Amino acid sequence: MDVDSNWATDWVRRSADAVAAHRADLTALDRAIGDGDHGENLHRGYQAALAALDGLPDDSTPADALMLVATTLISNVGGAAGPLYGTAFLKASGAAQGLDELGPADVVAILTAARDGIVLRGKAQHGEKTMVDAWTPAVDAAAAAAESGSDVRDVLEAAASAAEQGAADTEPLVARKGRASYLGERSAGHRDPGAESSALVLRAAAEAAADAAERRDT
Amino acid sequence: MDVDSNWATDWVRRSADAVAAHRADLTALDRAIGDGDHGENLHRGYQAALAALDGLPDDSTPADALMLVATTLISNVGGAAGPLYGTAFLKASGAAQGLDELGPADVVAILTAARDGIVLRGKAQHGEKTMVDAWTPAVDAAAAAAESGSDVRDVLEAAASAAEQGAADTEPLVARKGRASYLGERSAGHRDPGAESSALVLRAAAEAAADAAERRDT
Amino acid sequence: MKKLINAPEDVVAESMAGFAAAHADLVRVVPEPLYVVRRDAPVAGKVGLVSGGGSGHEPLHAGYVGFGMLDAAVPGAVFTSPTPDRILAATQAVDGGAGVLHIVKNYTGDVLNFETAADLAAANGIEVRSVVTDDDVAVKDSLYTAGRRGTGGTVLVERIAGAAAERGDDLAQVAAIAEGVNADARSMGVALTPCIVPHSGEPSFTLAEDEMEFGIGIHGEPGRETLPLEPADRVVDRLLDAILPDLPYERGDRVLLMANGMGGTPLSELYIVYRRAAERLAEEGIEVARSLVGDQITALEMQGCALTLLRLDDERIELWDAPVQTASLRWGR
Amino acid sequence: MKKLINAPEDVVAESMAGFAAAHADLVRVVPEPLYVVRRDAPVAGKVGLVSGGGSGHEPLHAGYVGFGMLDAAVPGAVFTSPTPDRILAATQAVDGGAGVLHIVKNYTGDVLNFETAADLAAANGIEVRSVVTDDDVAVKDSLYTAGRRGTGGTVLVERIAGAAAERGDDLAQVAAIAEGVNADARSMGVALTPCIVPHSGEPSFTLAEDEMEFGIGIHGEPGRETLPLEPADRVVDRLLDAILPDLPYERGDRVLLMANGMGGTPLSELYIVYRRAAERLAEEGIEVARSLVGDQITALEMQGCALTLLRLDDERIELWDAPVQTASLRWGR
Ligand SMILES: Nc1ncnc2c1ncn2[C@@H]1O[C@H](COP(=O)(O)OP(=O)(O)O)[C@@H](O)[C@H]1O
Ligand SMILES: Nc1ncnc2c1ncn2[C@@H]1O[C@H](COP(=O)(O)OP(=O)(O)O)[C@@H](O)[C@H]1O
Ligand SMILES: [Mg+2]
Ligand SMILES: [Mg+2]
Ligand SMILES: [Mg+2]
Ligand SMILES: [Mg+2]
Repeated sequence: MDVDSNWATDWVRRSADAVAAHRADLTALDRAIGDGDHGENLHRGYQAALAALDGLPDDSTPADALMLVATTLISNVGGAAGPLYGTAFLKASGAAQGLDELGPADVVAILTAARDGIVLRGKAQHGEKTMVDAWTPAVDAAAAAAESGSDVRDVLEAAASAAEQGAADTEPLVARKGRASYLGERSAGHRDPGAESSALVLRAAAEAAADAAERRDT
Repeated sequence: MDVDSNWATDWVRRSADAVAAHRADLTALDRAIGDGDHGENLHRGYQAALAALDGLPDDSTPADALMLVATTLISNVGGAAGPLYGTAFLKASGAAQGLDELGPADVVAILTAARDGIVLRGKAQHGEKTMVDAWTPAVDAAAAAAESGSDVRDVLEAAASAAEQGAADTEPLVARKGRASYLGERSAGHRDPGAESSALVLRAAAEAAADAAERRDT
Repeated sequence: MKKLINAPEDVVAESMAGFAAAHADLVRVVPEPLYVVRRDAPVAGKVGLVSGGGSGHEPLHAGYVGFGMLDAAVPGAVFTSPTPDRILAATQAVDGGAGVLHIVKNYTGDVLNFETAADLAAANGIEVRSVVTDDDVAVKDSLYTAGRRGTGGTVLVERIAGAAAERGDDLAQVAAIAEGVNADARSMGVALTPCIVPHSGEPSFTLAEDEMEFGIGIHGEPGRETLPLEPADRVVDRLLDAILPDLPYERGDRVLLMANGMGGTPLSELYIVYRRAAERLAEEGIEVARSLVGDQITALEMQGCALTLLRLDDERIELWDAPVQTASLRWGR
Repeated sequence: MKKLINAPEDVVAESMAGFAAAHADLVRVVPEPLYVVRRDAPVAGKVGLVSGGGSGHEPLHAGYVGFGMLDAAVPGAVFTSPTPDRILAATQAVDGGAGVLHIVKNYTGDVLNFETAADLAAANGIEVRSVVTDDDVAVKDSLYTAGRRGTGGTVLVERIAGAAAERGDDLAQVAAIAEGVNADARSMGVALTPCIVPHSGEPSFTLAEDEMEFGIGIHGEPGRETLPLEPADRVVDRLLDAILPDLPYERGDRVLLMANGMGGTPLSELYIVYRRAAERLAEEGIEVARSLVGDQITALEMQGCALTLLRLDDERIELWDAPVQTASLRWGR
């Protein structure tokens, strides 16, 4: 089974819910090694995205939905996360251009484009304790799953699990990008807030796909 | 037995010691209903007075010593207490003018002049929760003792005890003068710092007289 | 107690030494007896303005020494009025032959020490007039108290009387203008946290996380009452409810609105306070013709704010707008 | 959390509304998308200067909008860089045909959002140059970090580049002057207490009564290390030990010395800090030719201070002294 623009909008809604539910946790992570606003920033952005979804025409494509998320996050999140998430969805939208249904390879392309967008903007490599550390394992796991013949649901499930693991793996790392890098060695021992929020967002993508699959099965 | 200028200088030294020993207590009292500086203010003044004593010529009279205390307190204490204590000693010095030895009536005159000086400057009546509430009972008790034939030592002992009682009696009062008056009813339940320091200073006077008597007796 | 100080007893002297070094173009600081005078004092033929009081209220008063405002400031120990010898020395240093105005905040200590200094100055042949500021409406009934305290209105008196002296008014005129400003100014303050006097090391009062101290002065004294902490707009309305009926300020009045920080409150919060105050005055039909937002008269690191209103007329506006050049208030030159 | 605010989400908008009301003679505040411009913007033929960043650092940046300094300031949420749409709108509002300089503090968020805005402005036909300030020596090795942070030096860049724009320099010249000031400025800060972001409600770090956080930034981030609290003079020496060798500042140099408060520290303590810093520079044979003491770039109600040094030459002194008229820095008019 493939996914369509319903999946894309459901992804946004579930992301908004997950960020709202973990707003305080994300901010607490950011307080430890940053400036204590990550949960608030992302929450503000996703609430705006939720509101913007109402204006999305019924015949929109997944690319349209992703573009709307991109521009809404860019002009509502601010901070480092705003342009990074914004660029991620901008590039993801580009990768989805012209498609109404997205298969496993399309989803991998979307995730890859998103990750590449983050790297393009933020210049962080894997292992520098940023959101890239969630996205890169997610992209790799998604690609492997697609390669081995999984469907979209399992591809996104693999991506979400890998992102969660990637976020957890940031804990011992010393940050080299973003605000946490100012702490040097003192940044070790804390999870990166952007990696954690990325895992939430990718889990939301997997859940949206699982739900779409179930709805289609019944 | 009468007292002389040794008593006057010993009074200053003992006052300085007593204020130093109770500096923090006086400040704590002032923190409760004032601005938390009374102990510090008086300590600064009495330390300066101690230093000034070194420059006092050997042939000085009690009036000279009291005048030195007055000017030193005026130019070192500041706040409300500085001019009030300063005027007290200025007037006390005036009352001692021309005397080398002070008898019971002289001591009463000195205490009365001091109290009147405080009232002249501060315009506080008895019962308004100020240092006057220590000085007025002290003056009354000293006058009664002198009247009944007590010697200087007992006159000052009576003054000191009455001042201590007067300071304690300020506790339930509502302040109507000085900084504590801003608190209105909330000033009740706390002892007035200036009354407390006045009791210390008058106790020092009594101890100086007792010591002079003992030295003379042996 | 967390402070950027060395020994508590050196706080005032070292702070003034730093002030002298930073503002050598504006002032001279005489260390013994300690006072601050404008660089070109005495200004011949000009009425000299001297103010002073306990330290801990910075920028008041040293920050207002300079062209168009004070000629000298006399700092005492923290929260302790200065002694008469210092006040006398400052008075002598600024006497340009036209007499000296003492601007004294109404606290027993300030009043008594300035009184003594004025007597001594008179004995030295200097004509001195005194204006005692008492703009704080938190102190209710002066029959049963030492009278209202001098707070934010003092800054406005110093500025407007300073401008009058600068334009050449004589002592009686400058004193009358100062009296008039004091008479038409009212203030009220609130604290969210206490402050700590350096040599004491203990907070001046205690407040729970959800409490504020309402009707405070500037010496960390406890205030009129302890109330539950409320949103800023409500706090501002409470302050204005106390201030407005007191003069009263009425529909059609023009005023200067000052939102003063107590030392530890961010400027952004003062603008939130100012916003509601201006909005409320508009609702009341009172025109805010001039304003001042920031830390002017503080209580060390206390968090909180005070509002001051001054009724304006054309002359006061002209004097307010006239050039002033001090460390903390400067325009027109 | 004790703050004079209403709802946390309204802090920035209400504070800016108050700022607009208090300084209507100097600025206009556009509420949506939120930015502040000088009253007479755009000034035809003058290079426009735009800065911005997270709120919570007041008076930076809005307090520096006006003649001789910034043409616009773009406030983000508290400690959060503003979004590109706001920056773009401000850039368009100040473009007087001579191009616009973006002054950006080096934080990933600020850099990325300003970059996007500059791209959008260029697409709209506005010539934009950017200078990224990074004067904070607390961040050690930029190979392993996001690079040094922009802190106090930013204020000096805004003032001196602002004066250059006002005298008619073209965009390349103004940008070069701004780059030069940034290159010759170094800062270092220390905190005695954390600050609390309104929507978070929790202190940004914890410190014992006898500890200080050394090498802090301006966002309540923990600093380089936690050290035992020391007397002010020792703290100042530590700050200068980090700053002086970094450029290095050398015997015979003329400098501007800025003692900046972090928001919750009394002005009197800043002068104590300034005093030792000036004394130490004299010991090192470095001449303090200009100075600035007070809260310029803050972290809400944080207690602490930062020192900034800028190497001066005749041109920079001339530009520094030129007239400036903003809410928080004003002289010469
Ligand atoms: N250069 C970068 N590349 C990728 N991610 C980054 C980079 N810099 C910061 N981040 C991510 O941004 C997160 C912080 O976002 P946020 O707190 O919203 O912004 P800010 O740091 O401006 O306050 C970090 O946890 C990190 O994952
Ligand atoms: N008008 C007055 N008459 C007599 N004593 C007064 C008067 N005002 C204040 N005092 C005394 O001064 C004391 C406070 O002194 P101090 O704390 O040194 O000065 P300040 O109030 O200026 O800080 C009060 O406790 C009170 O006893
Ligand atoms: Mg953050
Ligand atoms: Mg006191
Ligand atoms: Mg006092
Ligand atoms: Mg941030």
